[in-house]
Amino acid sequence: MDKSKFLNQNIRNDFPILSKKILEKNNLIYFDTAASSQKPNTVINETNDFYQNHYSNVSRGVHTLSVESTFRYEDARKKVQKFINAKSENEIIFTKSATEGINLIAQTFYEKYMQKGDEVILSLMEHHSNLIPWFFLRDKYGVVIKFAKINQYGEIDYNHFESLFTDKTKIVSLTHLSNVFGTELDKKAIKICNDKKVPILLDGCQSAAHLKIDVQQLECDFFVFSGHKTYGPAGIGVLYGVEELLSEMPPYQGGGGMIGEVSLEGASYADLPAKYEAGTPPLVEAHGLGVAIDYMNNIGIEKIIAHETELTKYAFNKLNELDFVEMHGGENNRNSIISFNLKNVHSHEVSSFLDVEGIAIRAGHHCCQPLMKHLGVNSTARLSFGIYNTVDEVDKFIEALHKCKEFFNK
Amino acid sequence: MDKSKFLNQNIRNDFPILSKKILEKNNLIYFDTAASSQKPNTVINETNDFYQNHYSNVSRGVHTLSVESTFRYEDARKKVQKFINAKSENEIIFTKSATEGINLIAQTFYEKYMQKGDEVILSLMEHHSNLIPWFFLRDKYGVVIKFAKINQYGEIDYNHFESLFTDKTKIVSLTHLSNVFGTELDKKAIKICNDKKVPILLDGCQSAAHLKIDVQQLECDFFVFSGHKTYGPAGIGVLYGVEELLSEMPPYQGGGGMIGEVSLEGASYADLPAKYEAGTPPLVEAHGLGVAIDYMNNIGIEKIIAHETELTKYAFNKLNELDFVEMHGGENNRNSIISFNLKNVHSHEVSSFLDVEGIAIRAGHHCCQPLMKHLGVNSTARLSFGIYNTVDEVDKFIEALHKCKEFFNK
Amino acid sequence: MNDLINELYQEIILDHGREPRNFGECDPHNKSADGHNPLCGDNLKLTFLLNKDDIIEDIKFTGEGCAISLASASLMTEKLKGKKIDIAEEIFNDFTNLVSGTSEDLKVLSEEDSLYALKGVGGFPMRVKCATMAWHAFKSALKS
Amino acid sequence: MNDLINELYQEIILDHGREPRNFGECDPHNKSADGHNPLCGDNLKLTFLLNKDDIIEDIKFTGEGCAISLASASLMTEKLKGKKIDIAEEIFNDFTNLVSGTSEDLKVLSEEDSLYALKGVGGFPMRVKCATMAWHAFKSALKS
Ligand SMILES: Cc1ncc(COP(=O)(O)O)c(C=O)c1O
Ligand SMILES: Cc1ncc(COP(=O)(O)O)c(C=O)c1O
Repeated sequence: MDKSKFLNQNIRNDFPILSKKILEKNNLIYFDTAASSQKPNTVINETNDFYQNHYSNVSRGVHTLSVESTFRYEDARKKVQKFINAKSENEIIFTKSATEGINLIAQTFYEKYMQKGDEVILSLMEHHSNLIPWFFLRDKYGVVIKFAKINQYGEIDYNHFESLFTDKTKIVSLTHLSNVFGTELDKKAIKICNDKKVPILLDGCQSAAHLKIDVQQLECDFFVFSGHKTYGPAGIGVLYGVEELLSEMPPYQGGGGMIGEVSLEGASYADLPAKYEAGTPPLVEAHGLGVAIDYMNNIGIEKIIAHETELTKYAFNKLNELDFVEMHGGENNRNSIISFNLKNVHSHEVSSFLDVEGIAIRAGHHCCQPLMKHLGVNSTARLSFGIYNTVDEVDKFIEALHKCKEFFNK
Repeated sequence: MDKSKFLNQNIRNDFPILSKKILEKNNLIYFDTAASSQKPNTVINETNDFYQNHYSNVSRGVHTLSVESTFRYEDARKKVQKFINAKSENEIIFTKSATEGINLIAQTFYEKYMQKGDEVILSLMEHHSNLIPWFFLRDKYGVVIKFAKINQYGEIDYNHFESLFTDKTKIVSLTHLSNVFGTELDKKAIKICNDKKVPILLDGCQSAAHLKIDVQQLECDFFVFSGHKTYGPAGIGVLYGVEELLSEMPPYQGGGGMIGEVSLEGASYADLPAKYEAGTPPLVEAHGLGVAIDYMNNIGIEKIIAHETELTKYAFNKLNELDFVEMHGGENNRNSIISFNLKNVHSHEVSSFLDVEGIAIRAGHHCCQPLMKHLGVNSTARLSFGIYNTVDEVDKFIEALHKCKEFFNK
Repeated sequence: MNDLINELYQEIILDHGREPRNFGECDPHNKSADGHNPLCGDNLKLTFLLNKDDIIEDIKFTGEGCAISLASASLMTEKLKGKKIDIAEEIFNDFTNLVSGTSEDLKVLSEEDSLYALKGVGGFPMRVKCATMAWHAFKSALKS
Repeated sequence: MNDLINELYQEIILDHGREPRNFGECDPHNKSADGHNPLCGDNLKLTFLLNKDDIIEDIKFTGEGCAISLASASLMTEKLKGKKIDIAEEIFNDFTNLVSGTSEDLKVLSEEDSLYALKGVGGFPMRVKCATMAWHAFKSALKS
């Protein structure tokens, strides 16, 4: 364990919820950041301040509050653009969630570029949010879906993946960081797509706050993530798409704000990014996400990665030593997420038991039912870390896990 | 003017933004509630409290924070259900906005019940958000759209409306309260639809906070509104639909939370309301909307209506007296909204001039371009009221309007 | 050990969770339904034989799930076997009230019933669906 | 009266807003484009005649809009008429900088220019689009 890699624990003071007592007794140990992260004070306070001092609708009025709201909203877009190093603000679309982002791309990409019999490549370890939108295309339009296999380390089998491509392959959509294994997608998957000139969407839900994201360097065509998993507010997501594609694809939802001229006979659409933002957007939430990005930048993405990688390694090794624990996935190339099962104890029992000790972990299928089937389990227990987690918390967790095992094997 | 109808002005203390100085000088007079309402302290504070003490993702984990978040989210659903008197919680779908709600219905209703050549009836005074989603059906699937005419009072011409029905009419979608005229839809429009057994969607964006909503009494099939216009947070909307229809219609977006069982071959979907809520929902925003509903209920919807109706009447008469002002729509049956033009002065000039005096009104086409064309204007100025507005503010506005007219006619 | 945990995992629950009774499929049966908890992937298949007097002659289940869902299914089959439908429905109502924490006016269940051991689920609201999965399957099988 | 308002609505703006110059359509013309502000519905049509020496021989517009958009279009046509394309583009750059409040290093526009009267738009950020609508139409007509 390299202690120099850990973040200063003062960071914990930035997160008010961390001083909560669970069941009026135990300090909260929050190991469920992959489901949703906690929010720093700055995000909470800026949300407050927006409503107290600057709020109105965006883009529509010419009065002062409208200016203040619009500038906050558009400023957030600039922050997101820089955060993922997109070429242009036009490539940043605010959605309500990553799920909406994937639905948007699946539908509009199909409308512009695909037809019956065309193929999509996914993997066996995709989240339901990166499965069902494509299933819809299969059910409605006869699109074919192929699934890349994965190996025992929780990585895509890149040979198998490459073998799936045909002339009909029109788009690939893969998780950038598995929400079950914590494994990072290898750049070679993207390289294969680029070589074959097939656009690739990265589901960045789990990577956006835990890896350095540079969409130009990654050379991905689309990238989605959710604000609520990146220390930002609920109700806001981001869809990045290269401008060439987004400007050719049709709009997704229709309504105020996304139009040019409207008559009874038809409508022209606004330019990017407004074209994809029908209706009043989650403007305060977008601002909050911008503040969360500032917060992460202030700490330093590299430092965040170092902290979480070291902590993950530490926890993995501790767990791996326990003979009553079954680990999923390999040790390497893993960031912030660990899935495991207690032998003979259902993950629900583990989570309820730990909950009473103040420890929040997640138990279930993690919205990855096909992967669960592949692993031969019906659920797993999952630890996931954020910048606020510590070695001490991991130690307490391991201790509690021993108690848990005793209890259920008594 | 019946002073007994006005709300106690202490209400203004509930809205922190009302003590803001515009351009460091003038008190804010906020007459743009129809674009978005301001937020009471309770909504702001509860948003705070949620993030500080109870936050995590909903429905997915079994730990304490997950319980606290899920119960807040589902409790908000119950509050909305009561607020609009829906029969069941299953009929309340949380969306990101009213715009999303209309898109959802247009798409899924089409998929289940319509085909090429089938007809939709709208009116000439619909908001773009209640036009473009139907235009999409026209463009993509060959659906026919018919538009009910309106009369000089800003009301639908009900005879013309009724004459539009044919055997192919499958759905009607109308604004419940016009965002330009403030006129309320007459119940007879709904009765016509019910008699002809054609489902009707009410766009309740402007009515939800300004009329008493009882969807069972209204006998509408769908009703949508936005939280941000009803004293709630940004980023949350509500879609109500009768259970028979919602349970037959297909899902809209796919992803986590809306599924039953998923395999690589296909998926079954969750029961209502989850079926229509793919991905992590705007959970904190939903809670905030619930708090806003509590807030309105505490004041009393009837009292709110009395206050706003009286204030609207007062302002209408004051404006109507001015020979340099052109009014749109009639005097009666109007709630909380007034559109007008200054003769020979563009509404932008009016709004910028008033802005400097601290008065926020809206200028533009109000997302109703076809209606503007019909009125023969390219934009209007619009006053819209909330519970916090006062006669005194209206007087100040009238005074400023005189100055404005002088300035531009000098 | 914490009280909440001890209340949730009473000995009888752990026992039935480890070794569920009436595990299998009724042969013959005339009623069946699948139960499924979309939040975690747990699932079961319930089968039973309803005779012409509306009595549940035999009832069994298979499936996978957590201790709470297995124990609840197991205890349910024990309780419902030999019962008439109308009584079974009353038991259903009592049970769902019991585990959702509204256990004041139970009609047919008493503290002596083994099912009463599941009362502790009330302290873990997200687990209520585990405890009621088999019961909802029973209810929907009745309609089948 | 407030300073901001007086700065925004200088006499020349009100004048050109009421009586726009070069209002109409160039006949003949070889370049044209529509301008449109989706936020408010204002729109215009710009036409001009570019001769073989890349000089704007004639330039006119029609349309409806607020005083700022009309005055800006009117002043633009006055300024651009007779200018060579490359200079016109420099004026475009200067003007957009001027109204968006980044008016430090203007290359060709000076305080003496009538266009300078539109500087006050910087105090009303939501009106910048009114002031630049005609200019963006000019830019896109060049590409046409
Ligand atoms: C009548 C009407 N319909 C629909 C909308 C769209 O609402 P939102 O932008 O919140 O989706 C609005 C508000 O702008 C409206 O006034
Ligand atoms: C890998 C992955 N993809 C997609 C999602 C869906 O994100 P959201 O629910 O915020 O739309 C999640 C989170 O649950 C995830 O972990």
